[in-house]
Amino acid sequence: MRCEGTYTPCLLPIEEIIEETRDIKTFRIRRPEDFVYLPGQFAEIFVPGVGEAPFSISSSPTNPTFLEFSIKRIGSVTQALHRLNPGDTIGLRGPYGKGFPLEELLGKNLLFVGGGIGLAPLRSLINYVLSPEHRESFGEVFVLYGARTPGDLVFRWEFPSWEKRKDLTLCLTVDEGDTSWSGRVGLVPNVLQEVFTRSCANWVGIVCGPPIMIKFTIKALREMGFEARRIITTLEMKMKCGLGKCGRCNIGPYYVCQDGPVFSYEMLVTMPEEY
Amino acid sequence: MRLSYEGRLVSYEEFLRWLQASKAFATEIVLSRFNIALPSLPTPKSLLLPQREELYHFLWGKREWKVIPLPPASEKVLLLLAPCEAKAVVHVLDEVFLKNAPPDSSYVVRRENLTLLVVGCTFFEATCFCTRVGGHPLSWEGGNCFALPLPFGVYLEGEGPEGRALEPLEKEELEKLVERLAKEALKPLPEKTPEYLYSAFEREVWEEVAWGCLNCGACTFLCPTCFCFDLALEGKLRGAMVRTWDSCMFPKFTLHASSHNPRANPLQRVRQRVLHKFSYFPLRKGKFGCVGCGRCVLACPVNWDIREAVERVVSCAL
Amino acid sequence: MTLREGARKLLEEKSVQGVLGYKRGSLPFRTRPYLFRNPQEVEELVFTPFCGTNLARYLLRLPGDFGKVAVVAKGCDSRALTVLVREHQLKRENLYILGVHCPGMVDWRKLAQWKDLKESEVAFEEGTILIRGVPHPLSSFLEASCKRCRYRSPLEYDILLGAEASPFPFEDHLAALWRLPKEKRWEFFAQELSRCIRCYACRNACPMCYCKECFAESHKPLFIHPSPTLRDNFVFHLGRAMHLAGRCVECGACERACPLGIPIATLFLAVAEIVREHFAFEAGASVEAPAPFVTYREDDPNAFIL
Amino acid sequence: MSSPWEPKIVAFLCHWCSYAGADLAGVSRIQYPPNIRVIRVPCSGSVDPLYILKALREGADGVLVSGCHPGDCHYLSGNYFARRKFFVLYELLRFLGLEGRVHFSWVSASEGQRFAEVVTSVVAAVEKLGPSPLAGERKYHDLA
Repeated sequence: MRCEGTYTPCLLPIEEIIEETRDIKTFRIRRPEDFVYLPGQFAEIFVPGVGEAPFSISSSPTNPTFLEFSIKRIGSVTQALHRLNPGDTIGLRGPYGKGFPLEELLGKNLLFVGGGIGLAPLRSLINYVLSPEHRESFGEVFVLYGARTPGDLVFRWEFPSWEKRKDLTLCLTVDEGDTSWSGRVGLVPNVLQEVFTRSCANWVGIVCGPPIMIKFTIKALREMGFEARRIITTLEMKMKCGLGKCGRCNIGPYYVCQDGPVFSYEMLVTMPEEY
Repeated sequence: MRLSYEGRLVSYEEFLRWLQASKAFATEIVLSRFNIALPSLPTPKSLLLPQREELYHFLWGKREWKVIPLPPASEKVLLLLAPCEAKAVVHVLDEVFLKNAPPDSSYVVRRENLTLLVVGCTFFEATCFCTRVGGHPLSWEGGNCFALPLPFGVYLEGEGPEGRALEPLEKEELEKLVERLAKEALKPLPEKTPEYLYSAFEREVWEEVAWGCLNCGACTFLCPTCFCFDLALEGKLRGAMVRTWDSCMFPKFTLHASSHNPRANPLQRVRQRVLHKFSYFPLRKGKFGCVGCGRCVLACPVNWDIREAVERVVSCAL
Repeated sequence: MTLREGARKLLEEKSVQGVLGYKRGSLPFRTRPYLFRNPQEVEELVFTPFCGTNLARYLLRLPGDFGKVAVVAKGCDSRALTVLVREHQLKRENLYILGVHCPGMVDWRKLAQWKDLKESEVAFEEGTILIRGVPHPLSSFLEASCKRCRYRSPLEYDILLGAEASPFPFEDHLAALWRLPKEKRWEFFAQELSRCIRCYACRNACPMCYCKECFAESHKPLFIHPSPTLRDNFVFHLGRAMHLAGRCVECGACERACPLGIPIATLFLAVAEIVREHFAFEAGASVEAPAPFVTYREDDPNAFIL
Repeated sequence: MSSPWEPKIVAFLCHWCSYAGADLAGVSRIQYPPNIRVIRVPCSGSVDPLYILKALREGADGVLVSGCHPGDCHYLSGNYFARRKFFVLYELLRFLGLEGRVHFSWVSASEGQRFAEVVTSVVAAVEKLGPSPLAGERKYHDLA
């Protein structure tokens, strides 16, 4: 996307806000024509008068009309974002980062394991894979998604359209159920070993969620026989510039903003554990 | 780029006249060697990456937000700097802000307007270690011109005022200087230093190495290669996005909004600073992120010495 | 007994886990704090007029279960220890204070004008410093805070070692500043404060700045912007001065730490002076007297209030 | 576009006295300069010197802190503690050569007239000094 100055955002109005959970909202904005991106990439969102923060894009690039960002209320920028209404202005610059290694995923079966808001970057890839123009390039799709409680599951409005499909298995779980919940209860890594009983040949595991979940899910995947290079995850680091310049997302010889945020487990094990 | 010996000699008076005619700045290292009145900079970084730079303004007016990009104001400048500092510009700052796509728009403008006059060093200070990290007191790699203050005048290569060729005796003098510097030079760090350090990431020696450090930012702010910055907003209804130096020594540097901090303890931050310069950056770009100017050694309130730290860890990893 | 003997004895008897002292640095005239853990290392323990770092700062970083530690303390260091014990940051029973008489701390930067000066070429005698055999008055090389030091020997110690140092004249640069017209004073401070690059060396060297999160770096609430403009530097240094009111032990560690040589201790010394003069309180001078801001008197100064 | 300079003064007023005093000045229709921006605080003792410094940093030309008369504090002794802090800050600012920008006063809930007089004198004092050398925010005002 072209703007004058490397760090200058383009101002855009928020088109629609979807309340996902009590602390997560999805913000939909019109996609600028020159905003070309891949699933897994992120963008910097600027809230005038408050600040700027990086967010992964949760919509698929196959959607030409809008961009979506699913954002959890945590810090000052996200708090300000949650106070905004449709029609309010935010700034956007990006896309940044490398995104998922689509070339390597071609022809593979994809196992998505998401936890909490970690489904956001995965959703971009899932919808990309499910789109008619790309569906044939990929094999089976298995999605395991968990959250703390049923009320913390995001994109529930979209699940019916996924469940309808024959080429996708969706499995939901929560750490702690409630009266409205008739589905599975259990931690994602444990449930994974229960529900994913196929041979892992030709499968790629794509994991995103809170650090502790990622850690144990990767452990589970390794036990199930996934090769290190067939496990893909995304890292979260404090970022400011998004361009590999400001230095704070540096881990070993990598800048998470520029070389990541998507990393294979094979790469991850060579990096110092400072994330 | 090493000396060609094919340069020319100008008198000090003529050299100073030329400097005054050009809009010349000098870094403090260079100024301590010349007795001339030029506006001084702590490091070349302060010119290329000012500590405070407003990137764009924003304001709320007429019921809408506006963002006003600020074209960087920059004039043509002649900068006198030491070989190590020139290396900091060419090897590190240019690498990060020019070659690492996309280039930083305001850095590009400032860099284009900059002429680098490298002033060779005729001696080593107690803090100097440029030759340890692949530098040389007479190298002018990346510079536009080179000047060497000699007893009988200023030896020049590259752009600059006209002069006369060196007499054989003067040439001999110059060769003697080169020989003396070669003798006094420290030997380079082992070629595999980045790999050694990387493999020593989890060694206990870091505890000993990091012990005395106060975790202030004096070293990083005075370092000519430390480029990390913060983007911090100023103002509410009208204000600016301000770029300002930041330091990996500060606990807030990597603090997530979720309050998770990957480098929460002082040891991790000291290790990050050493490894980023001597391991991570070299592994990525093939050259050290430290140029051996010794500023951090001099500036440290408690005399924490990065030279000793690197040597200590490398010796452990061997 | 010399300092080394004292330290060695403590370590040999294992009555302390370590001795916090100074050892020679990597550059001439520089020393660095060091935690001596075994008696053999003690050969490297030094105490010279270049040991300006306040070691109390380093005690705060020791792990909670470290046990008893001996610490080399000058007058100001001992005051810092007293304040920290009072503020429950240190336990007195975990400290063994090796008191030393302070010869006055010399600013190594002032020796830089002698090119390639070696430590062996500098000697100290009664009120003078001999540089390559030439005597100079010691006072012109001392740190500003040392020149107005009231307690050169420790007030609190377990053992006092070494010879009493010779006195040097009391020189009050604060009074000289007060005598300037206010416009000149502001001109001076505005210029000095503008030079600050906010590396926080002064804060991190200060034994009293042990807050887990400094207001200067706090995002919520945000007090100051990270860029070093005059107004942000002003809030940082004055905010710190206010936090140090009644706590500053006038050691001058902040000023020594400043890589730009800003005479920043002036502010904190001025506050200490105000507190001394009007509230009759000196930080770390007494264990009993209540800190000035946790008490009040009905006849406190009131004339400044409209 | 720029209008002539008018001093901007941030006033921290104690809820129990000076704030009510300001109210009384208002309902009594006592005239005083409109240059103050009032921040209500529970007690003058709750005013951290950092608030005052922050106000100066954000572009205030002057600051007024007003609380209850000695002996009248709603919390018994808040204003006595405040007085010590303010005195040190007052003296420190005086040392820096910035006297006349930060003012303290005791104004009770019944002293509407006195509140107006205090504000008038503070505004006059700050006006005499001119714009604060710390009020850098002002430059963004030209943006519009």
